[in-house]
Amino acid sequence: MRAHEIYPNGGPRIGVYVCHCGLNIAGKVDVHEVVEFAKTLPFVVVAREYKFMCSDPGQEMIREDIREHRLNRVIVASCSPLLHEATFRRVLEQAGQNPFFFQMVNIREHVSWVTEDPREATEKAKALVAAAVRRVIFHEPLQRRRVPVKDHVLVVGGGIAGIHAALTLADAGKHVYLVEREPTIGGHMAMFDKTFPTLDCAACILTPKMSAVAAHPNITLWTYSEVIQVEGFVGNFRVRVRRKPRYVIEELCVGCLQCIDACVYKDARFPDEFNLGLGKRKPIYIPFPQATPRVVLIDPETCIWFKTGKCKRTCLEACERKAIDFEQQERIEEIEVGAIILATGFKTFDARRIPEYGYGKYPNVYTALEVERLVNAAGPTGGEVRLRDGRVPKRVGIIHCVGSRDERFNRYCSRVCCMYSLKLAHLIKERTGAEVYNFYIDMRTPGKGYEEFYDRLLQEGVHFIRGRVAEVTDWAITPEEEGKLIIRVEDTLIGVVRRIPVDMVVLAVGLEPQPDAEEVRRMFNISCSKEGFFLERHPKLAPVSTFTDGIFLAGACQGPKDIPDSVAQAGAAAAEALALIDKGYVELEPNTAYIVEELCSGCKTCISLCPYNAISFDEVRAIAVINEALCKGCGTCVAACPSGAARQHLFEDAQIFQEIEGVLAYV
Amino acid sequence: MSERPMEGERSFEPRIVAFFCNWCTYTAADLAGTARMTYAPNIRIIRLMCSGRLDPQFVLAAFRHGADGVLIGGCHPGDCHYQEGNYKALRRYLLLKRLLREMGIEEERLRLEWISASEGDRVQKVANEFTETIRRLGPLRLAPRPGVIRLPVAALPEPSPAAREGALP
Amino acid sequence: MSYLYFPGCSLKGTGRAYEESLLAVFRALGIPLTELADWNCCGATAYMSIDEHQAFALAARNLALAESQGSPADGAVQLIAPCSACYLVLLKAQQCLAADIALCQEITIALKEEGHCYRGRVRIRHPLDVLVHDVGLSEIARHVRQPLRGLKIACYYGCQIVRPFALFDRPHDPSTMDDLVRILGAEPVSWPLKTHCCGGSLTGTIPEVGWRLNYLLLREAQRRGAHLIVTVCPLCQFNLEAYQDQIRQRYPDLAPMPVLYFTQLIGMAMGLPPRELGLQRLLIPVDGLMAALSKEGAHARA
Amino acid sequence: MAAIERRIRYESELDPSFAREIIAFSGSPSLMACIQCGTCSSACPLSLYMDYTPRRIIAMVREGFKQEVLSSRTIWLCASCYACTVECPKQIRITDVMYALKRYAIREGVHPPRFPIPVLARLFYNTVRRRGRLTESWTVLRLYLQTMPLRIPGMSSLGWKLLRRGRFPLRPEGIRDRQGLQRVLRVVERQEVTA
Repeated sequence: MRAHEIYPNGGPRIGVYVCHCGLNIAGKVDVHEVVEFAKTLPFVVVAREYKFMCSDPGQEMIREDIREHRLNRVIVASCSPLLHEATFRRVLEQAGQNPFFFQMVNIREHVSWVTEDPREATEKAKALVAAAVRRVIFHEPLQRRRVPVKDHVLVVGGGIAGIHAALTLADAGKHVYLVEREPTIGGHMAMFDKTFPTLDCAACILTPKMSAVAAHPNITLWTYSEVIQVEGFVGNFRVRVRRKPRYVIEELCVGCLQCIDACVYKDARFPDEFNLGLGKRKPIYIPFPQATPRVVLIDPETCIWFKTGKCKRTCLEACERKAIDFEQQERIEEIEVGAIILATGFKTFDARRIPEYGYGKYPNVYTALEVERLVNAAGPTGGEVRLRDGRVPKRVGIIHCVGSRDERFNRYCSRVCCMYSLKLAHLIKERTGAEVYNFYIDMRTPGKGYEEFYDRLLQEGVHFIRGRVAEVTDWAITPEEEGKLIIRVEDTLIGVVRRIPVDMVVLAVGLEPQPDAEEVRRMFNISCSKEGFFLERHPKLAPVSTFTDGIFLAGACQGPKDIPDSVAQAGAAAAEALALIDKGYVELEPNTAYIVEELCSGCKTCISLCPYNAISFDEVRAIAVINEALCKGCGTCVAACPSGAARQHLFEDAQIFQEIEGVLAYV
Repeated sequence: MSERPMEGERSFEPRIVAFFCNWCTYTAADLAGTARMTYAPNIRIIRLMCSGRLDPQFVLAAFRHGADGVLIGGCHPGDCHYQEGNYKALRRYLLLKRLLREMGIEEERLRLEWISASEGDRVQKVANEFTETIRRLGPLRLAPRPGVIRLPVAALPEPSPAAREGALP
Repeated sequence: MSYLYFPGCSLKGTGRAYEESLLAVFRALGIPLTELADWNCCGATAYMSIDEHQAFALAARNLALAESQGSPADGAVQLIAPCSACYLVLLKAQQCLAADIALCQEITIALKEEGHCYRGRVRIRHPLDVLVHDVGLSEIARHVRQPLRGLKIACYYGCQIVRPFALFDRPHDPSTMDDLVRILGAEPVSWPLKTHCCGGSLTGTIPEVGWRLNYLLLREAQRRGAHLIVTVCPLCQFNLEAYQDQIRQRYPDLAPMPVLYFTQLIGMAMGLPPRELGLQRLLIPVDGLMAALSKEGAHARA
Repeated sequence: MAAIERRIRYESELDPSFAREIIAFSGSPSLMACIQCGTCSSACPLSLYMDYTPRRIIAMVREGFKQEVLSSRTIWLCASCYACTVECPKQIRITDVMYALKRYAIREGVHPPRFPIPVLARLFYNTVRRRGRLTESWTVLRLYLQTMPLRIPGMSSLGWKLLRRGRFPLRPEGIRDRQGLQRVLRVVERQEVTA
């Protein structure tokens, strides 16, 4: 049988379009030569080049050719299909063609950008085009599957990013589940006193949003809870959430805090997590006064009843609403959502990893986060900057880039440290009148009003010494250094080494991925970048999407970010989620597997291989049957089928064999 | 159109077919491009949705049609987008190695690598290393290789039922 | 396990007491130590300043000798280098040869001239590492006859045994010697200069510079209440001990501070005869301290 | 008052290939990644005596200030304690860069005359090449004679004390197979020249 006999409209008529991508491709690949080569390939009716194929005129050119030359197959050789495959498939659709008669050739990411020699790059491009021509001949018309989406959204993480995303979606009328691991939402921002560069009070701008979350009819807030399982796919995720027992019935507690007063421990004596151990709490406690929900919890690690079973349990009597429940068990909730936003935040760099800075060795070396609590009016010292021995520091050194811009720890710049160091310098100087020294490598203040804030600090007389500190020591050489911490640094702008004695050292620790980012990533089936932050689909064009459809990112879980950027990204993630669920359905790539019934021998090999239980066995006909609604298109069954009965749309054996021959026939 | 020169005419340039999974390794190769990490031009990447789609026949076909080496790239164990397709790929890879040995093909000509979406540098490293390995092994001498494109139009396999049913526009 | 021993030039000169005490302690612990026959200079600092590859060849010759003379344990010959400079250079050469194939070939060709061959099967060890990790603190504790109770000691590691190539202790805040000193009954003082540099050969070339560095080290040890400083390197010991008169002329607040090798200290605690430990070679004697100690010991026994 | 000097540098006075040479010589390509943070200088126990801090040396190497770098005291003051190498956030092997600069300066003969450190290096080198080992006593004596003869009286009492305690043996040390070692070193030398 000849090709034109198989194909009713006279056999394949292929158009090949090679993109210059400005100079991105044309700067390396001889595009003209590739086009001329394409013209020699079988079934190719037209071959053209253009500066930007993805632009309107480029698309129009293809549409016109389809009409004029009755093309029924199109190949575009340009960038990665992950970027523009959808664009060009749409072009075919617009010209009245089935969009799957299309094949994209990646001659930018896989050729021009990675090949040294222009000659070799051109040859490689030709080989890939040849392969695509062979492949596309065997393409078939396919229909996209439409699947309805659940219109609920899960937001994981209740920091400022998660809060903002949840509120945005809830205001748009969508139901949101907000899951937070800690007993309260608020995240890192709740720990801050002021925010840069405006010196807004963090609590003043955050707590209204926290209460709004608690009060919103469209938000189900689950604090002290963790996502433990995620199944399904875009539009139809099934999620299990573990709600840890707080031993207080949330619905009954009104936050009067009388139980805390009544606790048999008269004094707070356990290190308080929210204040990073700088303050103390009782076994029954609330993390901080504006905690949301305003519900107490009991820490079984420190509560006498849990430890010994012997306690008067005065808290029980103190609670008029009988909200305390020592028998409370953890609960597993199951929800179905159409989209998921991850806003799991960051952790700060562990300063102990740089022993030369003396954190954990010298009591007057603090991390910046600890100092945030010290300067916070609601913090353990009531906002007074006092050292552990009660003294007010007269000289303070702030060391930038702790754990950042360092090949041994994190190579990246943490972006927020310069600005928060300026803020802390200002607050410390304001509260204590101390001489404050900033030790920086480069000042990074790109942001609205940031440079102006730096200027203000310069004028306030804060010292800025350009140099990375090698060591903090208590080794005094001169009398004025006695009893102080000495910071040894090269003042690089002057070119001399200086020793600067201070009373207090603040380490501007960088931002790192959460310690369990790797497990979270696996649970949600997304990727991490090298440094361990969640990976966005495209750094510029899809900055809040992931490679898994329906899962979006917001805030510092994607990379170090300040509050304005986190909020902006949270808004963007909410909009993406909204766009997805508001449509009511998603279209899935038609790359499912199917069984050619007459070939199936009923060996059942495929059935056990399918991770989604999409294949069942028809006992009557003794053949395998694939439920295309459940199939996700991995093709594992296809590769395993001994009789060739299992096949996969878009990745047919014939297509791939042609591609293999194509890349090899022309080298 | 340039015909592949006879071996010995100029230094041997290995021909390598790479099967990369859509979610990890193919994306990593895109990242290598975005980061302009140049590597040996000998690698020809074919995209599959999952390394689990890799039919052992693909590898054999590649060798039959003139590949000197075949590279398989998938997600790291535990990271498969489809849960465990990569484990299936691993099994088939091990089987293939034995098969190749039986056929007198050096088993180093087949390589499996786990490369995650963020490991662009690993694509570069593996591509270069593998090209060097194959260069050292020299050309794979099997049946005569096709030089120019000879599309076997007369022998086009039957299209799938969908195409036959006249769904074509 | 048996060990080969690479003394290095200093242990045959100013550091003779280091060699004597090291051999005495190992003998007393029953660990065989064989001196590497026909060893040559390790190729240290000064040589490396003139010609790096020749320095590597010098180091590699010693490693090749070790391979042919030693009996391997766990696949490698154990070679002890007590001098920090030798330890560092041998390690550096080993790591550079392993990392740089061209260099390795060059050195292999050169060594063939003398009929030697280095195959990379030597493990270079510092005696502090061997004593703490191979022999073990409990085994050493078993041999302590005369605990050094009441003695406060500044443990001085110097620079080259902890960085950048060594792996047996933390480069910023090493603790193996402190642990060892504690086992001997003495008290290590907490001081921040454990790994600060003594100036190396600068005491000989630009004396004022070297003297100031050593003054700062000695003064800080003194201020932290140390009775003596213990070192692991012949050059450190010499710098800290030999120039104290000169230093005092410039910085009069410095009291005499004895500086011992850690092996001498172990020997003292094990009750070995002072002459076997080379204590008579010290410029600042420890007789007074010893007397006080033995009185204390007698006290304890009574 | 010090003489007034012109401080401007014209491009023609710089050596654009210097950085490349030093990278090859020291095997530390990360030299180019220096962000001029100054950690090396502040970690260095000797930077307080240096005319240029180590950080500035790196900057000057990178920009081709060959004359200034090779004639600076800094490279000779480096005691090879490796503090900078361990601390450098860009993992530049600064100690090896200093070694490379010393070797370069000695090869070009541009180090300060009668400066004791290169003299010691040369004495050390010659002795080891000839005998395979170093005899500390003779090396120190020669060094003082050549560079600091006036200091000998001040040091004589120390020398005497060391002699009496057997720590200054005057019997020269050496290995048995000196010819063999010299052959080895000559082969290395030849290979380096051809390379």
